[in-house]
This record gives sequence, C-alpha cells and structure tokens, in this order.
Amino acid sequence: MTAENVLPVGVLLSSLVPALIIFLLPEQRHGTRTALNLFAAVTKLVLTAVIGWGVVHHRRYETRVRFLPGADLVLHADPFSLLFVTLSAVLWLATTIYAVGYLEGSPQRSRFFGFFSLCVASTMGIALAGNLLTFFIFYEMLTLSTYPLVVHRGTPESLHAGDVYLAYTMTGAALLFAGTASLYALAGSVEFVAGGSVGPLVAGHRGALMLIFFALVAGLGVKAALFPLHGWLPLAMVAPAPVSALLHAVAVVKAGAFGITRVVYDVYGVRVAEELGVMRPLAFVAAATVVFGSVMALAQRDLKRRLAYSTVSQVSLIVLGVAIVGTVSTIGGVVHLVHQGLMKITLFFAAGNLAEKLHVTRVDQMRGVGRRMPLTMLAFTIGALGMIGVPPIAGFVTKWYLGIGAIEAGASWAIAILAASTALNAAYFLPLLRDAWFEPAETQGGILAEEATLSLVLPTVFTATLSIAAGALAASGVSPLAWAKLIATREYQP
Amino acid sequence: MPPWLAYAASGVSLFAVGMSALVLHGEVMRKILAANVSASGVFLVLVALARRAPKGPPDPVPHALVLTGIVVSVSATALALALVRQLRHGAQLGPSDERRR
Amino acid sequence: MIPPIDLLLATALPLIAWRVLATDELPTSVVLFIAFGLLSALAWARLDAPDVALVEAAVGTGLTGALLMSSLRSMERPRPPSPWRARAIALVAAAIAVALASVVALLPRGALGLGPAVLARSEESGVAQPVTAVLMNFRGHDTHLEMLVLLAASIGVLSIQHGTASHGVDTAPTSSVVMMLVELIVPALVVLAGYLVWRGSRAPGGAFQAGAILAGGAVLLLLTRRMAPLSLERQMVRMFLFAGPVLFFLVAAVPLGFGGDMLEYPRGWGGSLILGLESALTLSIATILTMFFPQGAPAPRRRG
Amino acid sequence: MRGVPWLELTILAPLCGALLGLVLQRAVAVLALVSSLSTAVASAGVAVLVARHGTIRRSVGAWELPLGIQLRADGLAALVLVAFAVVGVFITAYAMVHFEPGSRAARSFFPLWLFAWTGLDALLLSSDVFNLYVTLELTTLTSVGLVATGGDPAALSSALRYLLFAMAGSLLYLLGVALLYGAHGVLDLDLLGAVVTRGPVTWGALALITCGLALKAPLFPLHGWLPAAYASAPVPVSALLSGVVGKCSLYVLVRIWLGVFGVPLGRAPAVLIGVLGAAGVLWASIVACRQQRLKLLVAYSSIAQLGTIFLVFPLMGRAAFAGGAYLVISHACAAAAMFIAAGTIEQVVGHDEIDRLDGLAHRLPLTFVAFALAGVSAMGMPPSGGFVAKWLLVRTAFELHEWWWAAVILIGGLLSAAYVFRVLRGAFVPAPITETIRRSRASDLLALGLALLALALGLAPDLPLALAAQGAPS
Repeated sequence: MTAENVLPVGVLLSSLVPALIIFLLPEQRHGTRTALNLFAAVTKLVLTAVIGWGVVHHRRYETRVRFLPGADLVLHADPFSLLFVTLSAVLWLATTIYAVGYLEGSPQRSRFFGFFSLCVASTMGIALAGNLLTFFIFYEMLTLSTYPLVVHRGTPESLHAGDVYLAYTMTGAALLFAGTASLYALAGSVEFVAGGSVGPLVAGHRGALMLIFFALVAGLGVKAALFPLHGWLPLAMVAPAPVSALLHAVAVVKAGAFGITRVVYDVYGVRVAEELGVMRPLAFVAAATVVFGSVMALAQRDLKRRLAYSTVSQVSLIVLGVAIVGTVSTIGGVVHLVHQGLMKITLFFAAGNLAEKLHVTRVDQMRGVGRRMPLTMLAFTIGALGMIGVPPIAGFVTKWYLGIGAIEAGASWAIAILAASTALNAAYFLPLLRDAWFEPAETQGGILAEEATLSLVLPTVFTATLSIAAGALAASGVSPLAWAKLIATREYQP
Repeated sequence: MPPWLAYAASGVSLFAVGMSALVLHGEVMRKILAANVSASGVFLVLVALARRAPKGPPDPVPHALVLTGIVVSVSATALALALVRQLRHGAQLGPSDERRR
Repeated sequence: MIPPIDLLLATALPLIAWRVLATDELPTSVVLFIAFGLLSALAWARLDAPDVALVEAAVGTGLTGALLMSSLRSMERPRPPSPWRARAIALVAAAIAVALASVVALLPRGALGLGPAVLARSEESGVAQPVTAVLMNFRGHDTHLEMLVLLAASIGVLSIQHGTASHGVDTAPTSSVVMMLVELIVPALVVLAGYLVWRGSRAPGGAFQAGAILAGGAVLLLLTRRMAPLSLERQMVRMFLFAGPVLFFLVAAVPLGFGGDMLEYPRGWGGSLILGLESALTLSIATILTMFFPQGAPAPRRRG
Repeated sequence: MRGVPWLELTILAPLCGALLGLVLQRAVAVLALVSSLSTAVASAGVAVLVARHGTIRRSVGAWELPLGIQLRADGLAALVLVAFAVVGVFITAYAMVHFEPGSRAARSFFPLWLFAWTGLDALLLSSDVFNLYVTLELTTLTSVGLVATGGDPAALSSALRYLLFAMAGSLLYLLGVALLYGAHGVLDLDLLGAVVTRGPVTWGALALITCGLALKAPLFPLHGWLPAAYASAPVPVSALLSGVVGKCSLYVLVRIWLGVFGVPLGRAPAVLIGVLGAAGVLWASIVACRQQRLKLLVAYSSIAQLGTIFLVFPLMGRAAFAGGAYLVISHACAAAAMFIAAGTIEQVVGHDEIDRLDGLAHRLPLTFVAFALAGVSAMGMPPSGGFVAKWLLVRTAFELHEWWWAAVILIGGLLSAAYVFRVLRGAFVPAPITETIRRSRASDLLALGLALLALALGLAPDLPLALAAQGAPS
C-alpha cells in the first residue's frame, strides 16, 4: 500500500464518506453539515493538487481491486482524468458554498447535500476510472444519485422532469451496458490506455466494433445531451439552481462528454476510430447539435431554458473537437470541457441569483437588472461573452483552437459551424446584456442595494474570475490549455 | 404383451385422465379427486415396473417409493380438503377458485 | 400371454377413473373413487405387491375416501366444462397417454432394478422383508423426510381449521347397534395393527398399514363420540404425535455423535431399532391421520 | 474419523428446532431463532468445507450407491445454502417482530417455517431424484400451510390454488422419475448422468420432469398461482417464499439438467425454456408496472427475476451459471427486503396502494431507503448483486453471439426501473406531516440489513463466485 495506490481512492472517498455521514446527520445540524462539506471539498482539492504534481513528475497513481473474472475495478490518474477531477473539485467547492446560501431555510437539506456529495463521488469515480467496467459502474451511480436532486422540490413538474430524466438516462444506461458487455466479450478486458486497445480486433470484427462504438456513444450521448438525446436537459432546469450547476457544469453532461472522449481516444484510439469511419458521423451529429442547440436557445423565453439549450450546443463543441481528427482540435475540445464548465456555472449561478433576489426567470424581465445586481450581472456578462468567444475569456481560446484544428484537419465545414454558433450565441446573449445594462429598470434601486447574499455572490464572481483567468493566462504552464496540450500530445504520440 | 406392460399402460392412461380432469374441471373437490386418480396412475406404473422380471421376487425399491408417494399424496389431499372445508366455513369461496382454470 | 383377469383390470381401471371424474354428482364420484381404489389395490396385488396394495387399500382408498366423504357437502354448483374445451383436452390427454405408453413399452424388459442389490444386503439391514429394509434402512432418509411431510401437513391442517373444530362431519346417529359394532371392531383393529407392525420385519406389512388401520379405528370412535377430538392441547395427543418423529430424529442424529453416518444403525441393532421405530411411527401416523379428519364437536365424556 | 458433519447438521438443526418448538410451544420463537442461527453456522461450515475440498459427498445410513442415498454439496449448493441461511435468519427475526408472541399464528408459523427450512436444506444437498421429490413435497406442503396461516379467505383460496398446481407438478415429476428408474435402475443424479443416453425414454422423462418443475417454479405461462399466494400471505411468509423457497424448484431443475439431461439432449429444449423465461421476464415486468398494490408489484417482479434466472439454460456455461447462482442469492436478499418494507408500509398506513404513498417516506424514511436499495439490486444497477449477475449473463450472451438474450435482460432491467421508481418517486412529494412515526424500528433495520446485503454482494463478488465455481460445469 503506497501513496501511489491509495491516493486515487482518497479522492473518491473525500466525497463518498461525507455523503454517508451527511445522510446519517439529523436534518437540523446545518452547521456541521456545511463544515463537513467545505472540509471535504478542500481535502479533495489538496489531494488533487498532490496527484497533479505527481502526474507532472511521471508518477503512476493506480488502485486495482479484483472484482469479476477478467474485469478488475481500477482507479488511476492520467492527465485527462486529472483535468476532470480538478474541474469538478473546484466547481464542487464553489457550488457547495452557493448551495448553502441558496437553500437557506428550505427542507430536506440533509438529503440534498447527501446526494450532492454522492454525485461528486460518482463523478470522481468516472474521472479516475481505469477501465470501461469501472467507468460504467460509477456512471450509473451518477445516474441514480442525480435523480433525487432533479426531483428535489417534489412538485409535479420536477417529478415529471425526473421521470423524463430516468427514461432517457436508463435507456442510455442499457445501451452503454450492452456496448460495454459486448466489448468485454470481444476483447476480454477493456483498459483505458492512450491510443486505445481494440486495434488488433479491427481485422476480424469490423462491423461489431462499429456497432459497439455507436452503442457506447449513444449511451453516453444521453448525458452529453447530443441531439436527439437531449430532451431531458431543458426539463431538468426545474431543479434548484445548484442542481442545474451540477448537471450542466460539475458532473452530468460533463461525464457524458468525458466518456465519449475516453471511448474515442483511450478505448478505440483515434486512429482506429478513424479507420472504422465512425468519427465523421460523430462529428456531424456534434455539429448538428451545436447549431440545433443554439437555435433552440434563441427560441426560449425562460432564462434557464435558454441557458440549458446553450449547454446542449456548447457541450457538443467538446465532442466536435474530439471528433475532428487532429491534435489541435483535440486540444480545443478537451480544454472546452473546462472552459464550458466555468462559464456555464457562472451563468447558472447568476441566473439563480436573479431568480432568488428579483424573481427574474424570463428573458424579458431583465431590463435594468444590471444596475440592481451589478456583481451578479458582471459575472453573467463575462460568462455570456465567453460563450460567444470574446477574448480574453476562456471561450475564445476554445473556438480559436477548434478553428485552427478544423482547418488543419481539412474540415473546413466545421469553420462554418463555429461561425454559426458564434453568431447564434451572440444573438441570444447580447440582447439580454443590452436589456440588463442599458435599459431602465422597472423599479429603481441603489447600487449593490439589492445584490444577493455573500454566499451566492462570492461563488458567482469566483467562477467568473476563473473563466477570465483560464483565457487570459492560457499561455501559462498551469492553465487548462497547458493540460489539454499535454493530453492531446499524449493521445496522438504513436 | 406382458402383464406388467398392460398395467403400466393402464397407469399412464390413468395419469392422463387425472391430469386432463385436473385441468378441465372448475370444482376444487373434483380437482382433488383428479389429482388422486393420476397419483394412483403413477403408482401403478411404478408397481408395474417392479414386476418386469417374469419370475422371482419383484423389485422392492419401486414398492418403497410407492409407499412413500402414497403417504405424501394423502398429506397433500388432507391439506387441500382442510382448506376446502375452511373456505366453505368462511361461507364463500375466494375469487381465485371461482375463476375457471 | 397375458391372463384375461389382468387385461380386464388394466382396461377397467382407466374407464372407472373416467367415470369417477365425469360423474356430475360429487358423492357418486367419491363412491366410485373408493371402488376404483379397491380395484387398483387388486391390480397391485396381481403385480405381487400385496404390501403396497394393503397400504393403497387402507390409506390411498379407505382414508382418502373417508376424507373426501367428510369434506363433501360442496357449496359449489358443478360447472360442466364447455364441450369443445373438454374434447380438445381429452384429445391431448389421449395423445399424451399413447406417447407415454409407447415410451414405457421401450423400457428394458425383465429388468431387475435394484432388487438383487437389496436382497444381497437385507441381512445387514436387520430386516428380512426387502421393502421394509428399503424403507427403514437403505432409503431411510426418504422415509424420515416423508414422516416430516406427514407431520407438517397435520400442523398445517390444525392451523387451517383452528377455531372451527366444532364444525365438520355431522356425527352419525349412534344407535346401540353401531355402538356395539364399534366396541367390537376397534379392539380388533388395534390388535391387527400391532400384529402388522410386528410382522412388518419379516413379511409385508409395517408402520403405515398399521397406522392407517389404527386411524380407521380412531375415526370410528370420533364419529361415535367415543373419543374427544384430538388437539395439541392434550398431553396424550402430543406424546403420540411426536413419538415417531422424535425417535426418528434421534436415530438419525445420534450416530453422527459417534462419527457415523446420519441414520446409521449400530451393528446388529438394526432389527430391534427398526421394530421400535416402526411402533413409534405407527402411533404417530395413526394420530396424524386421525387429525386429518374434521374433529367434530368436543365429546361430553372423555375416553381413549 | 471425519470432522464435524456440517451437511447433516444443516438438515437436522432446523428440524430439531421445529420438533422442540412443537413440544414446548411457549418458547417457540426463541427456539426458532436459536435453530436458525445454528443452521446458519452449519451452512457456513459446509461452505468452508466445499471451498477447501471441492465437492463433498456424505452417504446416509452408511449404504453405498446405488443402494443408499447420498448428500452432496458442491459450490452451487454451498453458496445457495449459505445465502438462504442468512436470509432465513433475517426472516426468523422479522417474524419474531411481526407476530405477537404466543399468538396462534406464531405457534404455527415457526414450526412450519423450520420444517420448510429442513426440506430446503435437504433439497439443496440431495443428489437423488426421488429424494428430491420428497424434499420438494416437504417444502411445498409447508409453504402452502404457511400461506394459509393468513387465515382470511384470500389467503386460504390462494393457498389451495398453489397446492393444486403443486400437486400436478409433483405428479409429473414423479412419473418422470419412474421412467428414469425404469430405464436405468438407479436414482442417484451422477449415476444417472453417467448412463443416460439420447432417446425417447430420456426425452419423455425430460419433458415430464421439466413440466413438473416449471409448474412449481413457476415458469411462464404457468405462474397463475404465484401472485395471489405471495400477496395474500402474511408478510414473513411472502418474504421467505419469494426470497428462499420460491427458488427451490428452479434449483432442482438446474441440478437435474446439469447432472442428467444437459449433455445428451443438446440445446433445443434449453432454448425453449429460455424463450419461456424471456417471455416471463417481459410479461411479468409489464404487469408489475401496472399493479396498484405494492405486494403484488413485488410478487410480479419476483416472477420476472425467476424468468431471468431461467435464461441460464440457453446460456449454460460457467459464467452464465455463476450469474444465475448470483441472481438467486442477491434476489433472495432483495426480494425479502422489499416484502418486509412493503409489509411495514401496509402495517403503518393500513393499505399498500402505490398511488397513495406520496410523502409517506418522510414518516418512514428507513423503510423507503431499504426498498430503494433493494430496488437498485432488482434493477440490476451497480453497485449490487443484481448488477453482477446481470453483467455475467449479458456478457455470456454476447460471447455466444446471442445478443437477443442480452436484449431481454436489459429490457427487463428498464421495466424494473420503471416499477421501482414508480414506488420511489412518491417519496419526494413534500408531506404535511414530516415527523417520523414512533414505532419499533426493528423491521426497518432488518429490511435495511437485507438490502445492504444485496448491495454488498455487488461490492465483493470475488469470494462467492469462487465458491460457486467449485465443481461447476465448465
């Protein structure tokens, strides 16, 4: 038992144990619960930092447990998993602080925070999974532990949203199960290794491998909200704002996109996938989703629904980057995993603040809110501009790399897609910003007078700052971009 | 045709008659009767099988099996009849018996 | 060449069975069933299975018939099944019967089964009578479990008809003649039962026949109110009920204590142990079989 | 000098408890608990023996084959024995909570349950086709008696219906045994397996025995008796029927197929059984989704799970075999937990109508947690024993390139998710009264324990699977 094979489990336990304790805590022990959550989040960050340092210095972190014949449970830390772990850990901290403030005085908080930590634990498992079976197990744990959060309010709408969520994700689970099991039946065991491991099988089982690929991607595409599997996401916005943050940024859709990336690069290997001819369809689906999501977003009057559809579109940028074969586009896709998370969580926090404080839920109610909640709206603006791709915010870096990558890979049609998405993003965000800042408010109020409480504003501003930093300091050695480069080169080295 | 075979054939036809009645009839009492009939059919087959050697003592093992079988079927019958009586005592038979099989 | 009597029996049995099940009047079919039982007992006797025939006559026919009788008075109106359905099922049944018969015809002729093996070892088993040897020794495990089936069934019956002990058979009008008969018959039955147990080790006969006959006597007493209904509240009943199973349990368990097998009889003790066991079983079986009957109203005065 | 006779003890321990319980009726519950625990110990002993030395054979009455009867414990038997013993202890404990001490129901429940357990262990360890018949009868008749302890007309008539089906089944089985003995003059499974050859007689015996056991198991479409019997019986009875006793006919069928018929007769009949099993999975799951009463829902889900286990026949092979065994034991825990939870709900609110349970979870949190955790296993979602079983079965199906079995299992899983969440979603409806009801938590804790067992089976499948592999077909 060395540090190398304890630490990955540590990262997992740092939110699993709190989850279990929180379930056992009586409802009234709010202080204890918050303290525990924050302590856990910080612990996780520290552990992540340690592992990150180790990975940079070429340490191998792996925990392996015998599970089933020909299928161990494996947790291991490679740069890609670390990218996801870091993202989730950071955003978990922010979201926890936000949720504490947001749920002030609401019932069933113990249940909420328990399942929240459980979700994060599952996400850690997804990020650190070392083979497909382990990934699947945590992926389904995530499915189950998210449901109580989606239906948290217990209203008929949220129950309906929960049913739809289950219908989609359970079907996705079945597809993923089928794909995973058949791949194990074919390959014996499916470890995640850079460059993939199924190459030798292509000769004999071309058709089977293609089918399995589509089964896996379809299964994962449900959470990644790929068109036409996105139906559950816009409905799920009836859940409290922290849950939206979890769904859109911390865990769920990210898990889907992360999984697709894993399948493409570390199960099939980009070259094998290309040779099977499955990358092009994937790219097209992603492209279609980018445009579709944006158009739908444009049509929404409800703020959170608009944000939800914008996620549908933005997450597909990740998949698009992954599906366009080439180092640079890969960098763009992988780094957007982080960038989209930072910007979208900012937007949802801000939207939550508006709803909490000013009961603004529709886009036509936003006139003048900039003056009434300047900090919130500043954050919102940063997120929105980032989504559009305005430098120096993170989103710009993404689109830049995606564009270069597309050209480099000779997929010039992708440029058109990027342009379209940028235009559409602008079309559904800029009017909001104009209303918010330059239109007079219905009711006048002093600067900061109506700003939300600190525990709501702080995370909002924090994530906004991060989205700027990620863009502005992209060139530095610790930026998400740097990690993305490390990952991409690792995937493409022969 | 040796006698044992005649009896064995008779046994299987008893079994078939009983079974068909068990499926066919709605009345519980008749079902119980039918079960007993086909039981004695099975036993007859066993007893016949014990007597396949033309001379010498018959094979005792099937006889023992039949003795055990008889006791088991009596127990089952007694249980079934107790249920019937109790149901009747509770005036009406439950719906799942009214339903015709 | 097959003797006509056998041919007659073999053909008659299914026909009677069919009548049993086709008759509209339940009481008639029960009576027919008893007749059927006696005939099949005769068939078994023709197949050199007198002991089994005896049990069939006593338990399979006598007791079962009496039980059926005691449970008549059905409140269900007979529902004649739809004719086409009846025909279809009859057709299927006939097909199955033919198929099974032809399968049976394929069985090896003149096979001895385990007969020789049993005869070879029956000396060691401690009982000369092969069937008893198989039942009580070679396949004692079956008999042990079967005893438990009987016991469990009786517990089931008791728990089912609790609180309704009063209802049940309408006890017969007990004329002095009947009384006299009963007083003559019952002791005779007891003697006969004892005799059967005793000779079970040598010739056909044994616990089940004896138990059934005793039970018959007990039922007579019940019907004529000479005996109080059996219930677990009564010390005597419990003793009778558990004597067999408990002794059987000990016979099964004790050898394990000495590194032997379950149900392994100590060398040379087989005969006497089995005799003791059979007598205990006889009591228990008689009690249980009696308990299978609706117990009738508690008797004014206790006897037996 | 051989060591402790664990095999025999697993049969004698519950029997001793039953007999003592009948004699000393006041102490019946305590005696039941003691003998349950000692049975569990003996079963563990068997498991250790088998894990150490592989398949164990013990002759009864010191008579060698083919004259005598032998007890045999291989990996499958040992695994199921232990799992059933553990669940059995839980059920005994729950019954002590459920029946008021000294009540008439208690006095007939405990002895009958222990007799059933005796028959069950004798059945699991039996390797003789006729002895299997007797043990089957012992478990069946005791089960009928147990269902009838409900006392009300519904319970009585469903018990009667159950009994009639069972009588038919055992007669079919017995005639099959007669054919086997008539053809080969032996009754021991292994001796039969050695001599059985392809031919009309074997086909006849196979048909009779399989039909008989399919009636008792039950295999679709012969399940008519089950739902009413499970739903109208007292809760401890439903739990032990669906969790433990309900599996024994299926077990015998597997035994006989593995031991006797599997090899000579090829796959055709196995595929037929598989098709019926699949039909059962889909049909029962759909019906379960449309139930109004919780206990009926659980009963139908038990039929669906049984159907899934029947898929072992077409998939027959070590992995699928292990999967089936694993499904048996994890469903034993899950089903018992679900029934106990359902019983608690019925006890507290006086009904078990699913649509009227909204918000009840705030008053019975533990009950719903137990139901949810058991539900995870029933859905075959990770981490749970149900998932491990599903994984083994589905993977084997793909290895055999027979994806349709996998499809059936996965669709069954989806439908089970549908009916499990139909119960759970109501738990999130805010309730007017949020204080939990003051009552004994024992039943909740027992249900929770069973559910956690089902989950634990999904965390460490290594050991049980290794045990099941002892003497399993390769």
